[in-house]
Amino acid sequence: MGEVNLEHVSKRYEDVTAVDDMNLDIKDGEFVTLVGPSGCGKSTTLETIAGLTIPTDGTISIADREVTTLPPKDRGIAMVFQNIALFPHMDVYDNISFGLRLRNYDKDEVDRRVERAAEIVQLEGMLDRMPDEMSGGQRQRVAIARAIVREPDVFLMDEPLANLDAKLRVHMRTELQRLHKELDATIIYVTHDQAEAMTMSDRVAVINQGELQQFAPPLDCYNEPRNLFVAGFIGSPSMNLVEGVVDSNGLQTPDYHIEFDAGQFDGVSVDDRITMGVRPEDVYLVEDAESVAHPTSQIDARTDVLEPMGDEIFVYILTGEGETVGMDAEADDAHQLLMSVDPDKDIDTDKDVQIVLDRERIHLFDTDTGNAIAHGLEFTSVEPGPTSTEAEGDD
Amino acid sequence: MGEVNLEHVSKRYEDVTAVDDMNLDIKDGEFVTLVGPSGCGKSTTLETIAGLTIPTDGTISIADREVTTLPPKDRGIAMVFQNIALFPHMDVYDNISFGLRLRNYDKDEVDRRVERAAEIVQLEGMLDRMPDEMSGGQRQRVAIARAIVREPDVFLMDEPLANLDAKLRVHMRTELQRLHKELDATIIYVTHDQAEAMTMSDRVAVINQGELQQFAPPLDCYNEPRNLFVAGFIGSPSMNLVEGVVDSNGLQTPDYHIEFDAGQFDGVSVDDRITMGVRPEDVYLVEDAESVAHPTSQIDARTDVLEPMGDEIFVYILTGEGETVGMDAEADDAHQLLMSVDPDKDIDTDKDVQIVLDRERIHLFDTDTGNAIAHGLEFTSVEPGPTSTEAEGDD
Amino acid sequence: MAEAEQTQTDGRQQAETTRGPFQRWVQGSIQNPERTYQAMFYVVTLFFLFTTLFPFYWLLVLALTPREAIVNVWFLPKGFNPGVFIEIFEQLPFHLFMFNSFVLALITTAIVLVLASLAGYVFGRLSFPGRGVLMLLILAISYFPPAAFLLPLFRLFTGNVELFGVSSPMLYNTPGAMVLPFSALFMPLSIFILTTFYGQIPDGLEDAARIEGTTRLGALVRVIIPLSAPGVATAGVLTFISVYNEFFFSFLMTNGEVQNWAPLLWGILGYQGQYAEFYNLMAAASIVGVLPIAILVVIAQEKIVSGLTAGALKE
Amino acid sequence: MSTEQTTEKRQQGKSGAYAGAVRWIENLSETQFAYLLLTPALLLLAVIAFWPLLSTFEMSLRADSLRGASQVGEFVGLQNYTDLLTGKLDTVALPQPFIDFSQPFKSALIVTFIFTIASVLIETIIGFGQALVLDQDFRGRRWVRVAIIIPWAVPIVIQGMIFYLMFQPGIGFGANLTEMVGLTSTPLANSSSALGIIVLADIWKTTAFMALLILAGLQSIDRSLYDVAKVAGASKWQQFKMITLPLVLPTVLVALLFRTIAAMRVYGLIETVSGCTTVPSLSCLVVTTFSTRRYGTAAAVAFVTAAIIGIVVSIYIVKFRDSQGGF
Amino acid sequence: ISRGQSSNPNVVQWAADDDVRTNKDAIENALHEAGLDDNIRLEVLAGNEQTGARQSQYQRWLSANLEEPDLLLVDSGWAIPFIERRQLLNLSENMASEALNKVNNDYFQGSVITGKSSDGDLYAIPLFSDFGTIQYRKDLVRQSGFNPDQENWATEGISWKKFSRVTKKVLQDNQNIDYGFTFQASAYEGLSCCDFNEFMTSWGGTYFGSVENLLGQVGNRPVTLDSQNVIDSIKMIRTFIHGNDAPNTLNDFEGGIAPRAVLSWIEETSRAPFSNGNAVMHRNWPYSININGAPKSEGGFGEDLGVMPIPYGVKSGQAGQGLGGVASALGGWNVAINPNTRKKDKALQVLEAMTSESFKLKLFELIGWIPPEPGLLETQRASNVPIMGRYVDTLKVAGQNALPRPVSVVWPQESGKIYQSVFAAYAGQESPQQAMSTLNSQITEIEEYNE
Ligand SMILES: Nc1ncnc2c1ncn2[C@@H]1O[C@H](COP(=O)(O)OP(=O)(O)OP(=O)(O)O)[C@@H](O)[C@H]1O
Ligand SMILES: Nc1ncnc2c1ncn2[C@@H]1O[C@H](COP(=O)(O)OP(=O)(O)OP(=O)(O)O)[C@@H](O)[C@H]1O
Ligand SMILES: [Mg+2]
Ligand SMILES: [Mg+2]
Repeated sequence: MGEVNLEHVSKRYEDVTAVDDMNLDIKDGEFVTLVGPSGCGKSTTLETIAGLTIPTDGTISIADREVTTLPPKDRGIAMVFQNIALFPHMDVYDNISFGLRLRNYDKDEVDRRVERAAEIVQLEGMLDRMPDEMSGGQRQRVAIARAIVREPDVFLMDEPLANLDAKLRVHMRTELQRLHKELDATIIYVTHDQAEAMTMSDRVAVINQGELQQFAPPLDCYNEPRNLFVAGFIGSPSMNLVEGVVDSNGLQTPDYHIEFDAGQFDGVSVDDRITMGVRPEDVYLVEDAESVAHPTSQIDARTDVLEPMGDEIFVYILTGEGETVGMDAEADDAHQLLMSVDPDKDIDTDKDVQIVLDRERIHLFDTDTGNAIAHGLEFTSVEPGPTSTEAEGDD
Repeated sequence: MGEVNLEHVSKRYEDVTAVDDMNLDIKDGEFVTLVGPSGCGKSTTLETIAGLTIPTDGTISIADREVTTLPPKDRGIAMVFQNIALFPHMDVYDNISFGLRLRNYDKDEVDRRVERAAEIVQLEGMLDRMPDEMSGGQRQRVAIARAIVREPDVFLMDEPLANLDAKLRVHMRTELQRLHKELDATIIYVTHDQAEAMTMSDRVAVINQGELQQFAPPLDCYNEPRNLFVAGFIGSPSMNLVEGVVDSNGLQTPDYHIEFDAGQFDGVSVDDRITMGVRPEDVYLVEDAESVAHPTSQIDARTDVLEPMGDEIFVYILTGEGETVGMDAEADDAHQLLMSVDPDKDIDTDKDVQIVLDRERIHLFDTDTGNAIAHGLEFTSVEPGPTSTEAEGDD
Repeated sequence: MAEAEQTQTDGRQQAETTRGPFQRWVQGSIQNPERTYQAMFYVVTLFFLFTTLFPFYWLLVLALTPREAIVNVWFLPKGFNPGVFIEIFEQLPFHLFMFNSFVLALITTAIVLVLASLAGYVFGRLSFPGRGVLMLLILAISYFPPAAFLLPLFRLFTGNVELFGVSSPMLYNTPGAMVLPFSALFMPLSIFILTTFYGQIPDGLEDAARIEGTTRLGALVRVIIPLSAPGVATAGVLTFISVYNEFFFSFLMTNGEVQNWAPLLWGILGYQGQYAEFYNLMAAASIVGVLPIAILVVIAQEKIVSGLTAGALKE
Repeated sequence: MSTEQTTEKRQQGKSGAYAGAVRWIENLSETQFAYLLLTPALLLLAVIAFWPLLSTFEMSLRADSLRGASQVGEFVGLQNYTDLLTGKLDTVALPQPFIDFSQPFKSALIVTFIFTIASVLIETIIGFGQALVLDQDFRGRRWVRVAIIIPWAVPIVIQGMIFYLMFQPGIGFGANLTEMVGLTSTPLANSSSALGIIVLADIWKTTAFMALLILAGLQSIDRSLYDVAKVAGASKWQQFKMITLPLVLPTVLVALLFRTIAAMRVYGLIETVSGCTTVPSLSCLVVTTFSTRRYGTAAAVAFVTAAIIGIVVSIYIVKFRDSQGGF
Repeated sequence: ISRGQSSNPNVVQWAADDDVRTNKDAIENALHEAGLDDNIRLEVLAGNEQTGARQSQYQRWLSANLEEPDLLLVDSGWAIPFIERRQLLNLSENMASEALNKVNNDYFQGSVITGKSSDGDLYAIPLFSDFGTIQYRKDLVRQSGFNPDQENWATEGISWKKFSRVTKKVLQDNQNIDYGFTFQASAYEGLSCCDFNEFMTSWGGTYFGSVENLLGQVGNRPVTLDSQNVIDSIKMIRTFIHGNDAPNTLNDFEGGIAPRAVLSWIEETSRAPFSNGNAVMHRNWPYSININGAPKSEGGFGEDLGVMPIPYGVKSGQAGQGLGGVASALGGWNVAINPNTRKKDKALQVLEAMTSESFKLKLFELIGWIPPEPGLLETQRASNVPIMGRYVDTLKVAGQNALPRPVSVVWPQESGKIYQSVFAAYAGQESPQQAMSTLNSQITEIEEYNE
């Protein structure tokens, strides 16, 4: 029904390659999220699936039927556009019901469905408003309603929640997931919100400069990023990445040494340049480190800037003699680590502290190719995440 | 220079009151964020400040000069629009330099400033693209550059980062803060991103249905929400809110009892209906509660749905005999609590657990008026947050 | 602020005696540029009104002046003869000529809008080989004086052209003989107008419509045309009025009998003698022929715009 | 999801042929689709415009036939053209213009250009002004619109009559005015003043065309761009210059293009106001030659006229190729 | 195939004008009274009133071989090109000889030749004639001491010199009158066919050497536009317009009696000031006699309107070739038959009925169309016609001195050159000598080119 397959799809504009040899194999009923930096080709990928852009190369099939050049209306898809694209000359009701009326649904059915969709996006009283009489978020919700009212096999959604407030976003997230289940539809979703990508998707496709970087369940991307790009991109704030050189018993970074047996990993030899990655939540103050089974040796550091977030505090710490960092200067990555601590923690700027890293959660990447070498220097017997859905990346 | 004052500003459309008797007193150089649900009047408020909308009532002054009906060009402001609104007939360079060219800056100066702005928004190579050749995020960055290049006294920014990916967003956040410092400009900022509101602003204005709910530093809003609306709105995921009835020695909710001396708080008497609020990070499994100075008595519960987020796991727990909740059914708030636990935690769905709440972090609200009664049932000597900027709300 | 106000008041008191109302107005305008702008706006509007209406007013003066008194006519009618507006109907079935013109214009406008919409869509929104050449070819039609078409067309419409032994239909004295040339000659303008307007609609909206399930043509009808409503209406109005007043083919493709679809022009010229020119009648007839149409067109234009916009909604 | 499909199926069943056609159309390539949509218009133009033009062109390659019953004489190739352009036909076949240029063809050219430049330029400026006024919201706008459209609805015959009578000595007041300001007392009998009057008459009537088109262009501009400009500090004039003007430019260009073409073909107005001899235009030449039954010559003149217009248009197109909506 | 004819075989379609259509029933009756079969009925097309437009219209109809209209009203000014191209039915071959003889013998010869081919066959019979005459304010002229009635102005005319004196005197006596003599000197067909033709001929000049040659064979006739008589006539008009002090004028004539405005006037515009009492003398066609001679109660001048032939510059005896003396340009319309008609017999019957006296007089009464037959103008019935009846004597004189325009296939070409040159000379843009010698060579060139 709703399988979507991209084989070697490329889309080139005059001087840009927006999508570069993309292969995606999306199962029926799957919820797939495309993430990647601005301009990496997410929208273009969706457009080729929708039939709005004919790819320069490659084939696209939906439900085992090749559709590469088929007009959009015959692909059985609905789409929420990044630029919202409401019909400015129609009121909300007409915008939402547009696709249904095209298909000559009878009036009652249209009414029923529109009402239901309006309820889902919480726009009940606004059916006769015109788009220019609405706020940005309201418009976006109309765009979502316009897509879901059609109940097709495949949904394409390009940042559908970008303009919504946190609460509504959580609500919409739930609603979309429910819809996903109820309709058993395939959803291809573009978002910049990590929480969305993490919570909603069966698999995440990480794209950079038109190229697919990793296509795997969200926690796999988080815990086992396939390369430096994915490591840096997934997770907010991002993983600390520190370059170093392999020596006989580990990795020497400018300011400290991480011990491991270089022979333990394929293809790593002494004097290789390797990048070590560790997420802010895996950096601990020594005093809080009792729960860590395999801490590194202590590292002397100094707190720099604090960013209290309410439910946690981000602490920028300097491990070497580097300049002050934080938001004032481009940080020299090698001397800086970001750490997240409990909001109750009594911590202050410019204090000397000792920190440790969780060795189980240290990642190693080949600095030159960017490819991952290892995720975790030690392993406990516990499985990685509590309910990680069927772990099946493509690497 | 950049003080902005709204006095009793209202804006009514035919059947909607978009802004309702708004009073804001923004200091020179302050960074103020407007938050609130979609359609609450944030954009409209900005528009009245910009002079694009003349308020139905009230006066607006900028830099001590009344500007209520002054045309926008005489107000010394720059603005990033929620709908981006790039000039379709101009390339990126011309879009960005628009305001400068209006003022007949000389060519070199324009070039210099445009380059600088393009650098800040990471659009260096794209100055000769047309808007329709760019991705959503790229367009938004042009819109930002167009505003910052002007370096005025007051910036108005309506969700300027909505279309950017997490990494770029963090980068832009830092850049905006640096700009804020450098130009010493007043910034009024609309966002749906809690992290943005929390980290960037000196003060946050929480708006609901056109009415100002609280106008205070972000941590104050987080820690001492003035009413139920603010409590539920600020923080993601939101605060757990459970209704109950006051009895002689505390609050009786459907499933458990929270002890306190009712007399301790003004205007609270037995049989009053009160809503208890507690944030997910202040709900603990009994075994993790050793760090909590004043826990409540244990509450029996059962885990329901788990949402692993990477750096933490959200656990929906049921305190009573209620139906399953999570994303499948509208939860009955009274029987449900959301808890955040460490990602390493070995936790599973449908297990019986004991939890406690941190009494220091329990909030009480009058159910009928919504107003806050108390923040914390006990107080330790520690100050609330580590570096909370000058704590001065308006309540 | 308060200080400034104070000095202003002082100044005003001092000057009260010497300043005339105009000076005061000027002073006020300098302080309030919005007011200057408003005033300028009204002056300009009045100027436009005067210049466009004056010749028309003079036409009215001509109409009301009895025929014999049309000598040295300045700004007032010499004599007052409102009966002229009845006389024109007594002399000729002028309303029928108007009706003919109206029908011809309506049919032509409909044909032109449909064909030009298709062509405008193609030229405005698609790119394909031959686009530039075709546009130039279509434009080139307008380079030719209408006379260049006349002889062959006349032969065509009077059954004098044979192709494979079949002679062309006798369209002379039928609406076809006028509607076809009108359509062909006014179409290039409409095509170009619609090309620009359709070309400016953002792709996103057409994309959205196509995703929702319209065909390419469906998107044209439901989204692009409604969104270009001002342009479509203007193309329609320009075509309609041009046809209504057309003087070349109107004149040549019918023998002037009202039952043979002779249009307005024949009506107006019907008040002309070989030497004797009934200027007052012609003037009156033009006012009758033109004023209701102008008003109708303005009302219609608004309706067209809202109608097109609404038409996309309802099935 | 299945509902959608069944409905689609139902539709298909209802009119399979129609659905089939739709499907066929949708699956055409962009080029095929383009040509399909152009077919009706091109068909009409082929029969009603291109074929007659070809036939007229053929006529232009033949000699005049003044005496016989047949309309044209023997085939003479391009002789009509060469005779025309070398001035050989000036005396014997073309009406002599009133303006005292020795060659009628040249004077027609000059008159046509003067008329075109003067009228189109002024009409564009005034039309823009009128459109800007009509684009505002004010009470009575609808009636101002009627007033501005009225001249456009006036038939050329009447337009000509108004100005003819207005400037006819002893009939209207115009001649008195021109005399008062020290010009001629018979403005319509004098080429330059008659040309001025014709330009005036043309401006009166056709400014509405410009105004209407430009107005439509103005109305299609996204209003939120003005918000941006206002906040960026643009004065009204700057908003006009930097937003309004470039965004209506494509429309203005279309208007300008067609006005220029129409102005270069001016005939009816001249005929009714001053007569073709006083103010000879290219089209005058065509029509008068046609009416003297010199069909071969007339056809040649018509094609030369078209060629001249074509040259002017090409200059336009080359000049404005870059501004959008172009070719 | 059907080519748009009316289905009724007894209805003859006649392309005429609005006057005919308005009076269609009366005309039909008159035809029946004149012996036309009662079954035959008329259908009238009111063609364009602009003669040039109507010419083009017929041109298209006949070239497209339309079968209708059956009868055509053709301007005597342009019937000949159609005849030359044999686009009209040859009446000499088809019409009954009785009617043919009547036309050939009794009609104004000036009118008849406008309907004949160069080999003498008749293709169109005159329906009515028009002659240029001078209308004047008899009351004012009398007041200023002149005696038009005693001096028989109406039939004998006066000299231009006298004309100028009379006009000048009346103007001087009536300060409230702005204009003396109003006529048509705009650069248009009417100048070459008529006004200039009249002025020139009355001075003994002509286009092609003699009056006969006016309709002679193109290329085989002398062009005589540079003769002194022609130049004198121009000088006279220049005197009238510019005063006798201006260059190239006749000093012994009274000058300044015509406004410069005549240079932009045609029939109606020149008539307006006269009708309005603002001019003394006025040259025009008979239609305007009906207007100006209307009773005073209806806004005309009634009996105060005088009519006389166009004055003479030289007496008829003084110039040869039938030149000099009073001369009136000839207008009027003829009737011809569409050669493609399917109702030839019926059309011929109608045409024959039109030659009857009663019918022509009836037209005179109905529409004021002057019978193309001098004899009829002498009848009592003609004199009894209101207004026009008073002036039949003058009309008869004018008709006998009528000048056809020199119409030929190249006349449109020549006409254009003529009115431009004449205008230029009248207006003073060129000297009469220079203008006429240029014109003479241009006309010669055209004549030779199209021989
Ligand atoms: N022109 C208008 N006519 C009628 N109602 C309007 C108009 N513009 C805005 N509104 C209404 O006013 C309210 C406030 O709108 P506003 O755009 O200020 O919301 P917002 O806070 O910016 O929302 P969002 O976060 O969704 O952008 C909304 O309910 C909106 O529907
Ligand atoms: N019409 C076009 N012409 C040239 N380049 C284009 C065009 N459309 C898109 N691009 C470029 O292709 C790249 C991919 O664009 P796309 O819209 O797919 O990005 P995206 O991943 O959706 O980004 P965002 O998150 O910012 O929306 C961008 O660099 C963009 O500038
Ligand atoms: Mg995108
Ligand atoms: Mg908003």
